[in-house]
Amino acid sequence: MSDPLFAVHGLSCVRGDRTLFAGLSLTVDAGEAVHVRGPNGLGKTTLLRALCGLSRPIRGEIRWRGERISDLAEDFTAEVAYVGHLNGIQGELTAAENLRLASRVFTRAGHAGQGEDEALARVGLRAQADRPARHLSQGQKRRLALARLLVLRRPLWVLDEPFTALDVASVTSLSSLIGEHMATGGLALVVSHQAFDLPGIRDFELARYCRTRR
Amino acid sequence: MSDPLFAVHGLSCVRGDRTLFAGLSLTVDAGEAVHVRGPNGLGKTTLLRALCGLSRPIRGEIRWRGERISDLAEDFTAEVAYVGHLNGIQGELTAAENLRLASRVFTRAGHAGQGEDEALARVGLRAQADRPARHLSQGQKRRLALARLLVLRRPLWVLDEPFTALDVASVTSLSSLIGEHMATGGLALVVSHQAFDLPGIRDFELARYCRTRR
Amino acid sequence: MTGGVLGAMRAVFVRELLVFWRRSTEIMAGLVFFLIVTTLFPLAIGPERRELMLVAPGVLWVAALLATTLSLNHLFASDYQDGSLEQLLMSPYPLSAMVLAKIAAHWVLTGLPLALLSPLLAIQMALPTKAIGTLVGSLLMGTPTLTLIGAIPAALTLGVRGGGVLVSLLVLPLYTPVLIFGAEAVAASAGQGFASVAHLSLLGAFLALALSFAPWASSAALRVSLD
Amino acid sequence: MTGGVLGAMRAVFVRELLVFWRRSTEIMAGLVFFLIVTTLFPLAIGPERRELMLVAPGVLWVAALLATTLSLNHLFASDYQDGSLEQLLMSPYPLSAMVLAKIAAHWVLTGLPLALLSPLLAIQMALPTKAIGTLVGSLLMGTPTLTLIGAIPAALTLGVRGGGVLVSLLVLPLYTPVLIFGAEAVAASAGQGFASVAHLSLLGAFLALALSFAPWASSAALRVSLD
Amino acid sequence: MGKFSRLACVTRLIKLIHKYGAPKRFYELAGTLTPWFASLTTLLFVSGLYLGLYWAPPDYQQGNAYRIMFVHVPNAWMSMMAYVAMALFAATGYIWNVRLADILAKATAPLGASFTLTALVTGSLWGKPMWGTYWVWDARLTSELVLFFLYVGYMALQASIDDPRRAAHASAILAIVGVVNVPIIHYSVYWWHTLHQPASLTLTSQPKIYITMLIPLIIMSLGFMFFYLTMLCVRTRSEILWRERRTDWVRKLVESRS
Ligand code: HEM
Ligand SMILES: Nc1ncnc2c1ncn2[C@@H]1O[C@H](COP(=O)(O)OP(=O)(O)OP(=O)(O)O)[C@@H](O)[C@H]1O
Ligand SMILES: Nc1ncnc2c1ncn2[C@@H]1O[C@H](COP(=O)(O)OP(=O)(O)OP(=O)(O)O)[C@@H](O)[C@H]1O
Ligand SMILES: [Mg+2]
Ligand SMILES: [Mg+2]
Repeated sequence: MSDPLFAVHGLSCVRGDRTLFAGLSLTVDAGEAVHVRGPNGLGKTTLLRALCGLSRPIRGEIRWRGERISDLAEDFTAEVAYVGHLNGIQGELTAAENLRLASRVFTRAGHAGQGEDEALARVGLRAQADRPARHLSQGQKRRLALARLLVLRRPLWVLDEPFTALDVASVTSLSSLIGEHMATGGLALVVSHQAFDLPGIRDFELARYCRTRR
Repeated sequence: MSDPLFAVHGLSCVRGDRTLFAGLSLTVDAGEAVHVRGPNGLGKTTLLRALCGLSRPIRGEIRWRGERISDLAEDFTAEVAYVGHLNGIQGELTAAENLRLASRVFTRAGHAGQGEDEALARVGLRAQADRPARHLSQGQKRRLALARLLVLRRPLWVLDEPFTALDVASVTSLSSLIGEHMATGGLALVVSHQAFDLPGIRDFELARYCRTRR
Repeated sequence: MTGGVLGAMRAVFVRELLVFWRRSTEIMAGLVFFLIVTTLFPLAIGPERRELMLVAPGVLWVAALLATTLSLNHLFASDYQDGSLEQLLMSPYPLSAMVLAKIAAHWVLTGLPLALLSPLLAIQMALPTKAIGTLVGSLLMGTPTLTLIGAIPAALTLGVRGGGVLVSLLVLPLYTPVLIFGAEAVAASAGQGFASVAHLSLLGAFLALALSFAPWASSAALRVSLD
Repeated sequence: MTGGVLGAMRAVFVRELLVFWRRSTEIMAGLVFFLIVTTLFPLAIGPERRELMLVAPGVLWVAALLATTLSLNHLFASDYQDGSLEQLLMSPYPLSAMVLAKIAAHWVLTGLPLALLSPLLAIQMALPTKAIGTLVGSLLMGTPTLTLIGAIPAALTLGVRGGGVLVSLLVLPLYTPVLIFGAEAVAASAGQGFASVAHLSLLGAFLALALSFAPWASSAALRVSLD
Repeated sequence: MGKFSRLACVTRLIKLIHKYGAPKRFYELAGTLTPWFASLTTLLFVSGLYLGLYWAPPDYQQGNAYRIMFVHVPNAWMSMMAYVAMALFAATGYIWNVRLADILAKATAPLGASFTLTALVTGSLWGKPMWGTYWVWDARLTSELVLFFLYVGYMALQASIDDPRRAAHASAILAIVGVVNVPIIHYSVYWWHTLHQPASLTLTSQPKIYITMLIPLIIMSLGFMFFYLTMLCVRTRSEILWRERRTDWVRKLVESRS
């Protein structure tokens, strides 16, 4: 059996002086998605940020294609797309410009995904393409952040509460987007309190690795 | 039949050069709650802000206990509690301090609601009472914003996507909080894309008053 | 009811002090800036006492004015971003009273320490001792005026593209009279020692004027910005 | 692969220019500030040509330095708040290259126009014509150094309480040598007309030094701040 | 008069404003007025310049240099009057939500700024022969410069807010606050002893200037006033067209033209 694409072993994270979780292990392989669950304040955001290399865990190792992500450095981040609590949108640029520049800055030659028009249409923002992002409503901003996933075409998606502020139709359409991503061999880590319908997603209870009270 | 407590008549709102909705009418009486619904970018947030006097609509009138809210001025805001997309929390203060100061600044003599300890316990933040709000997780911050509702004891609650970032248990507990508020004669206007369970809440489709495309 | 307003104003005032205190370094924004500017000048001009003395009143007042302008950005901006400002608009008391409390707290944390610290810098800038009293007096009367007036553009430019600079642009014309009379007062008492009273009383008149309309105008501005 | 880095750097550079451009007034943050400071001085000091001339090199250089310090806050802060910075950390190219592109764009929009505008203000401040060339030259070499060095504290203080002041506090000691040699160069060529070359070449050496370590240090600082 | 009837009066006034303040009506009204204003302006300028430059004798002290007065003084007056007009328009728009008033205020700003700039430039040109310097930091000069900055600030604020209603309201507050500067400009020469001339024309006393200089000055002043009205009509009309570009009447207008 070959190594899993993404493997986490013995991970511990600390915030302030409290250990949020310890000894966490998790493997995700091509075409798999994991739904990380747990009540507010358990450490889900902290976990995701550690997994995509934004913060350094105090213990444990994270491997991508068998190599440590700290060794891979940019070669790892080139394969991850992260959508966090913050949208990472420039209010001054229009929706289309936001995507265009993201694809320039964040894709290596030959790795570009869909064009920005296609991506905007997919998340239902075609009419808003030329409006400054700061004028978009909360839900429209969130959709724009998610459109980046389509433009970048990265194998590993790390999504922190992606359904926030989305209306019912958009929740369904995002679920099916993740489904398509899995079908083409992508990996996804999703944190969400909101129920969503995605066949084949695996639940992961973070609480199992948390010893202390919140 | 006496006048309804809160009555909106012929309301129109404009953003940029687009009319979001026009001729909107709505009445809410003591003990009633309304769930304002509509897809992203329809104008729900704009509506709520107009209803609690934060923005001046270009046409229409809003009456509270039979009088225009623009005439009532502070006598109206003294009876409204608004929780918007932003939490309105000072990251530098602890959770308890945030509530204590809110109750000082925002309540007229003799109108105070619950003490801050009680309110924090109710939203499950007792353990975080003395932690700076900036260290709270996304969901914990949202709960703190909602705890303000308990501290202030205002008859009209205006809630813009209050369930954002809340875990499953908190969603239930907030719904029952709104239920209790209704039972004691309170009014509530709620915008939410997320389903929640609250007997007796009335649906209000904003789309009926929107003519233009988004 | 009046007691209510005063109580709420006190609460806002205390809250501001507390928040600023927690953002410990930010308290001193203006102060540090003031220090830096007045320290840089001798460095850049060279240490000749006579030259320094000539420009000292001007430099000290310009530095105070710049420090106030800079700290204006903190007056409403962070409250605007985290949503506290919309909550303040929902207060059961007149917004202008709440704004006045905020301005007062802001001045206590920026203008007041600056005025109190100024004698030290005056000595460093070789200002004659007899002018130091006038310097402190003019700053004590001038800086609250600056904060009061500055609150209006600060409120107007919330959420506006490039608010930061716009504030400087809008505030400059409103500040010039205060600057001129403040610096004149100090220069006058560094020279002959009289005439500074007339300038100081004009500063007092400006303060009274600003107190009477600035809270009102800036609360109107806040309502527009949050519309 | 290298072409990729350069392409991405160009994209970051263009994006920065574009974003700044949209925040139209913010571009001029430093510029307007520079203008204001140099306009305020004659107002406060009084219009005598001789006095103005004496302090002109110092005032102009201090104003340039302050303008750069102020605009440092915009270098990373708004990207940090809206989450763009964490996205930049997820770029497939070395972070230091991206940071260098950001710094370059920032300088083009703040330092460069300031240097180009300075002759106008020099005339207003009654600086001798023969010193104007040196002024522009010293600013063209000095301001990029200031931006490069300033990026480090700007990155370190992200999300830190009262970051704004801390930056000024941390940056001042780093800036003093540049300030002293810059102002000296101008003063020297306003006086005898020689000796300014030595000062200018020192400024060049500072720039080379800053270019070699600042991008690396500030990207390390960014990683720490976003941990 | 009781509170009630006064209230009724105000209400009637507001209704009147709203009726004639409809942008479409004003567009038509301004359209008919513009040619009249324009020809009056030309007439006044031509006769004023003729009288000022040829008919009026040279000053016994200043020779011919004083003739710059016929441009300087009207522009200085207009710079202040335009500011007051702008503030009044802005206040009307802000308090009663009258869109036309917002547009009038916005259209006045660049006109006022150019009057101010002209007064500053002609003043400094005049200052060279009179005071031996182009510029001093005198109270009147400084306050006039402040007026210029106020106009610039007003326009910058308008330009940086893209919601037209918010832009109008925000800049209205600035305009109203800035009105304080106008009396300061006027009285500065009395309050502080300065280089600048005190008023030579007052309503209450005999004019302190020769009738031969007074007549062209008055004619030129009227000329600049009608120039302002002409330009105001033109600017307002184009702003109305832009703001109402999506409405039916503008569409029809454009179709009928092309
Ligand atoms: C840059 C320089 C100058 C500026 C900014 C300036 C500004 C003004 C202003 C604002 C007014 C209108 C005052 C009012 O109506 O209350 C005015 C009027 C006048 N100015 Fe100037 N001025 C300048 C230079 C001069 C010079 C050099 C002279 C000639 C000695 C002069 C002569 C006058 C006269 C005669 C009036 C009419 C006074 C009256 O009847 O009110 N000005 N100027
Ligand atoms: N500097 C700090 N000191 C102490 N505790 C901290 C600090 N920063 C964060 N925490 C705590 O760490 C915990 C984990 O936060 P995190 O944001 O990862 O939670 P989460 O699972 O994503 O919650 P949510 O569902 O609400 O988003 C929270 O309980 C928070 O209070
Ligand atoms: N200045 C502006 N110019 C043009 N359009 C604007 C402006 N500001 C907001 N809008 C638009 O107004 C609409 C209403 O926004 P609002 O925030 O009220 O929507 P919402 O119903 O709350 O949406 P969501 O469910 O996503 O929160 C959006 O479509 C937005 O794009
Ligand atoms: Mg989280
Ligand atoms: Mg909304």
